[in-house]
Amino acid sequence: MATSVTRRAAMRASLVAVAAPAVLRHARGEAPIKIGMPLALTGPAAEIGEQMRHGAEFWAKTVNAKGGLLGRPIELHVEDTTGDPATCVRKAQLVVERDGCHLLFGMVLSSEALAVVPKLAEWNAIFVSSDNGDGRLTGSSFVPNFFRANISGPMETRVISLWLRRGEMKNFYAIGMDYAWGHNSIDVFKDEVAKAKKNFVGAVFSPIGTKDFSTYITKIRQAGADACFIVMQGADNNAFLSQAREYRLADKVQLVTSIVDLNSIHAVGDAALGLAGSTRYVFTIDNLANKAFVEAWRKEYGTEPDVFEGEQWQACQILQAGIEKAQSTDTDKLRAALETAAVDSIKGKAAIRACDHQAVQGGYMVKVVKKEGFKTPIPEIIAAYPGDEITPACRQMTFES
Amino acid sequence: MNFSRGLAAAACVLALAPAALPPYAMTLLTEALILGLFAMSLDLMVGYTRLLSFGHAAAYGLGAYTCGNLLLHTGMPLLFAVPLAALFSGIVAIGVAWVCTLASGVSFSMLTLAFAQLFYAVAFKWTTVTGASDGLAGIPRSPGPFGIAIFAGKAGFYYLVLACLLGSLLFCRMLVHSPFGEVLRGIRENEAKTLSLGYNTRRYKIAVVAIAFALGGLAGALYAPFAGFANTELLFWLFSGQVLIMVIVGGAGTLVGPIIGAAFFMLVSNLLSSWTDSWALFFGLIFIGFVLFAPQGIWGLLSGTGRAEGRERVRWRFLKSTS
Amino acid sequence: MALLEIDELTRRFGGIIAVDRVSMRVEAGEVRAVIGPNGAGKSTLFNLITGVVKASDGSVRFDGTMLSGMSPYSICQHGISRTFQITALFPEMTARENARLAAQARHVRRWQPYGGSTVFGDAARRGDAALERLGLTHVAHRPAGLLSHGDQRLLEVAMALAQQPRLLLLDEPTQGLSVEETAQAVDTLATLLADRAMTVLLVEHDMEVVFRLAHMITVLHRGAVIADGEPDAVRADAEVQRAYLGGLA
Amino acid sequence: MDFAAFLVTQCLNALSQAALLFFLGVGLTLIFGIMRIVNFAHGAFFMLGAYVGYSSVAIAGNFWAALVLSPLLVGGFGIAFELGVLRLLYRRDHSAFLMVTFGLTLIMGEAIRLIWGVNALEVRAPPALSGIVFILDEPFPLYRLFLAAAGIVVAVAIWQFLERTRLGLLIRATSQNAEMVHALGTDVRLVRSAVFGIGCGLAGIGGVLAAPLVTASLAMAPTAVIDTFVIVIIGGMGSFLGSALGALLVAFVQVFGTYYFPDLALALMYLVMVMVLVIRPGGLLGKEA
Repeated sequence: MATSVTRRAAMRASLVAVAAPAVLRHARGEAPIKIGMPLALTGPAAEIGEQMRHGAEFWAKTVNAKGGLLGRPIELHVEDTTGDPATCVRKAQLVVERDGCHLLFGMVLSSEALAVVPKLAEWNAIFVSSDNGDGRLTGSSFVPNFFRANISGPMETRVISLWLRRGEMKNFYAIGMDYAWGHNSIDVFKDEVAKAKKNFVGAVFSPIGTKDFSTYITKIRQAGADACFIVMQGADNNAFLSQAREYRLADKVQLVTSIVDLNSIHAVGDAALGLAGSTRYVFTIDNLANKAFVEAWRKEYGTEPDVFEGEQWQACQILQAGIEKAQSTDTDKLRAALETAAVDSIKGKAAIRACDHQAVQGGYMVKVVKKEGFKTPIPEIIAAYPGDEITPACRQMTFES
Repeated sequence: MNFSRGLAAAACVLALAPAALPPYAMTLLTEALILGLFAMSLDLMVGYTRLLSFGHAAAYGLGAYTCGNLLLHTGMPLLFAVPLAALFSGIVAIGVAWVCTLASGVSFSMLTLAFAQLFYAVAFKWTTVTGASDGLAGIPRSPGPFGIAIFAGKAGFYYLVLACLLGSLLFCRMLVHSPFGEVLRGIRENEAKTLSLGYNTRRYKIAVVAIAFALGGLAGALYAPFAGFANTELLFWLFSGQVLIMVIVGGAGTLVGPIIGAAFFMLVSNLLSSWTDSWALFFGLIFIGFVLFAPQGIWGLLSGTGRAEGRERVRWRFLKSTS
Repeated sequence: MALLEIDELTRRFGGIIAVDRVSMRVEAGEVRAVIGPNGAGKSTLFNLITGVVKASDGSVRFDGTMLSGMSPYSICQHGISRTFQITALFPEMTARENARLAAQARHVRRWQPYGGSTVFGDAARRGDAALERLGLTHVAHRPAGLLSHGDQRLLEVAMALAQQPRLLLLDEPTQGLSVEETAQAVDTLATLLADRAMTVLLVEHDMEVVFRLAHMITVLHRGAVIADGEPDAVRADAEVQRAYLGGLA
Repeated sequence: MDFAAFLVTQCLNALSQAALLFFLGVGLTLIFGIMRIVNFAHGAFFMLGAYVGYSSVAIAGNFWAALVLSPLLVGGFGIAFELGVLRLLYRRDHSAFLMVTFGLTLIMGEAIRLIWGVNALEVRAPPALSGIVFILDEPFPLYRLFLAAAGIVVAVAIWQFLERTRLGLLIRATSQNAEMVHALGTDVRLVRSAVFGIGCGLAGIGGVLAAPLVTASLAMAPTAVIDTFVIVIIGGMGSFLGSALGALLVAFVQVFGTYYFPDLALALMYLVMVMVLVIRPGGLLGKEA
């Protein structure tokens, strides 16, 4: 589509601006704050990688234009991981050892993050995640140098279950991609359904890269559920939604997805209409900080910021808060500061808690609708939940009640 | 033969590398050597026996998962876990090869692919052993025996990898120049004739697949503690395709060539992808360029021999004259 | 007892009977030619004896051992070596290496995965001797794929000889050779077979070659034996003449 | 839904998937039959088909235009590649083809990323085909029926083309004995170019047809190429009927296997391949490999 071209051109421009020595020199010649960002920029996960890069670059540009952070310019070291954990570990090690980055963003896939996290201590590096949903990163796989600024998989599932509790629907089915995120989320969902005293009638997992979902759709139809919980992303998600519309699945079953993003809506068009789901960030969130952010983003890129662009921006805000509080980027000092970092950001209040380094933040439930002034459908917020309701107890992946 | 002199020189240079190179370069070099070992193991099949395997990632993955599990759950020292994993990979290969060698040519390639993909599927589902899609993380470089911990460090581990590579190279050279290797050469050039001369070619093929898997498993077993993790991607067919390309780019049937090919593949893709997002474009052009302008591979370019090309020419003329 | 005993050997491909209840005896020291018009089943017969093609029925005994069901390599290990109608060599290896690899197959340590100077040494001696007997010493260092067609045919015979077989199967050794090349090759073969030390089964189209080399002749027609005997007797056989003339007409 | 409805709809699903696989497989097998090369870039041509289809729809505003334009452009690109690169390599080892087509895959993937971006793109089925029909009271997408029908029509068309036309005859003859065809005064090189173009064009059609189901995305190529290899191998390399049979077998096993054994979904196709190759090393209808 036409917007992707302008967006691309704009992104190139921002890259130049970030990297331009002129900008760096403005910042009083102080040593730059180097942030390594291993991202999937090619391969199937590239959509998310691109978004994360945009979010971080936009932040770096904004900060550098104001004279930097602690008077030091932000320098991003972006590397392509192709979405492969082995390459990701190599690239992460590269930015740490070669470029001297002790701050990390990025790692698009959970498998990449899980491979990198055990090495953080050795590298003396802090990793602030903006999209890793795997509950174990703040649970069984927790390490002190990992911080999660984004909503986790269990949290987005919790948002959905809280919303469903209010409704009339009784029977639930679930379909997820056959990997950690899918299994995690569906486990949590099952647990939530049981607590709400409703029926979980079954689940099915599709291998990553599935192209034909007709069999899975048949299974969903046969299950006789009122609603189907979907845990899918990227190409699989697009294929599933397109084919669900082919079969008019939504006529029979309310589709509820764990993550609604603009990219998939653009990719599947009207097939997304009526889809309900949790979202980690949506540009229609109504607060001042977000309005200003969306405004500035539109000016820069000519589009609305998408989920991972917003999430990355918030992650940057949290890191910024931590650095400002610590007045340093020294790993130990920064870790201590980040443990109590709190921001009033585009999603409202978000605060890291010390016990598992998860950012407690509000969750949003949206429904995809047609709206005046937008060419494609957009997500409209239909419910919001405060952070303490949707965040599990420390290092837990399921909820008490 | 100046091979031994060249090898000694290369070994000396590589042995001195930790003193001269910065840490990140050492990281890259270590991984390049591991991949080099992996590519060399495949060369035994591709270059010496004309067994085009499309599933060699299976060997790497088997080695990596086995070694990872041994290190994570048994507390076995690194020095025991690595060879044990290689051995296991080689033993599994006997079964795989027994089935795959029922076919030949393209069907053989596709059977190897099928097995690798089946292993991939198993790795995805057998959560307790493989950690499913997450893989195994935090794999330690356990010390011992007798508290030997030297291999846990960066330089120490590098020397372990280097020793494994050089040892395997010498082993492979011995193998391909032995009577056994001569039979492999016969299979490469004319399997039906080799069979009719009284060689049980299938048994030779199974043997060479097992050896290649053991050495490929050794590479995988080194990778697990090197990277600290093992993941299903190590078993994916794309990786099998890549290592095949490494062998061909380096120069199949030369042993040293594939090592260089692997290093080239990894270092250049790293360099390019740090430099531009469009690295794949240039990478692809490099491959096509190689085929068109350096058909004998990197090793052929370096050693100045047109051996591979000469061989192709001889074979072509022969086929022309007899068909 | 004959060295090679073939009884009622049959091979069907779908509905076609390629070899039809063939029985034959080859005595030690004998050179026996198998002749017949195109499609008579000569090559299939060779492939049946050497295990390349499995028999539908019947048996092959070599020196008392049942060969039926054995794979080509073990049949060869029992002492039967062959050449192919379409030259089968290792084109990238030198002639010498070709012969050496053939001889190596008879060495007890042919599979040895290390060293090899003893194995190679023994094999090379036998290979070189075979090359010399066929007059190929002068091209021994050249890649087999680059030899002249005539030399390639002879090299295949040399490879078979290097295995010191008890039975040698030659599948049209002069196939595709020019008149001069054929004459030369036949001279070489005649010298080779003169001392009657070797048992040979020979498929050949060229009747002159057959009558020059063979002591005994078996005639196949449409898969079945129609005549069997000494050259002069076969030449005079009415049915043979009909088969050949019929084949031509 | 009752069992009869289930059976019928699942069979139709399998047929529609078989059609998509067939478009990929038949191209690969024709190319292999004539050129003895394994085209590793076949998945990339499939993906290119989808993207060109997207742009054709965007410019011409019509899915049918895409269905015509896409194979032409993709096939044309294939011919250009054959003329520019592959033609230089016919005397070379198989590994040369493997390398150049692998390189081409990388190049095409990146070129598509540069031209169309990383985000998946919507290609809509034409309005006439977006509806549903009721089969034994079960809703079934019209578009899938169309896919199944298109598969059958194209299969018959290719079969007739191979049997009846002069070019078809040449193609069959060339795959039997290229030397002979050459000796009889036909430029075999032209046949090769044509077949490579046709094969790539068919992959292009497959790409356009698949796009409404899976959107045009960069994830299309890698899985497509491997699926295609598998069906062609199962059917027998170089066999036209084999590719049709392979596509049907794989599609049916996938659809029903996934239903009854969802945990095996990832492995099903490969299990079938191992079984077929162990019993018939040359594939179902292939010559002995």
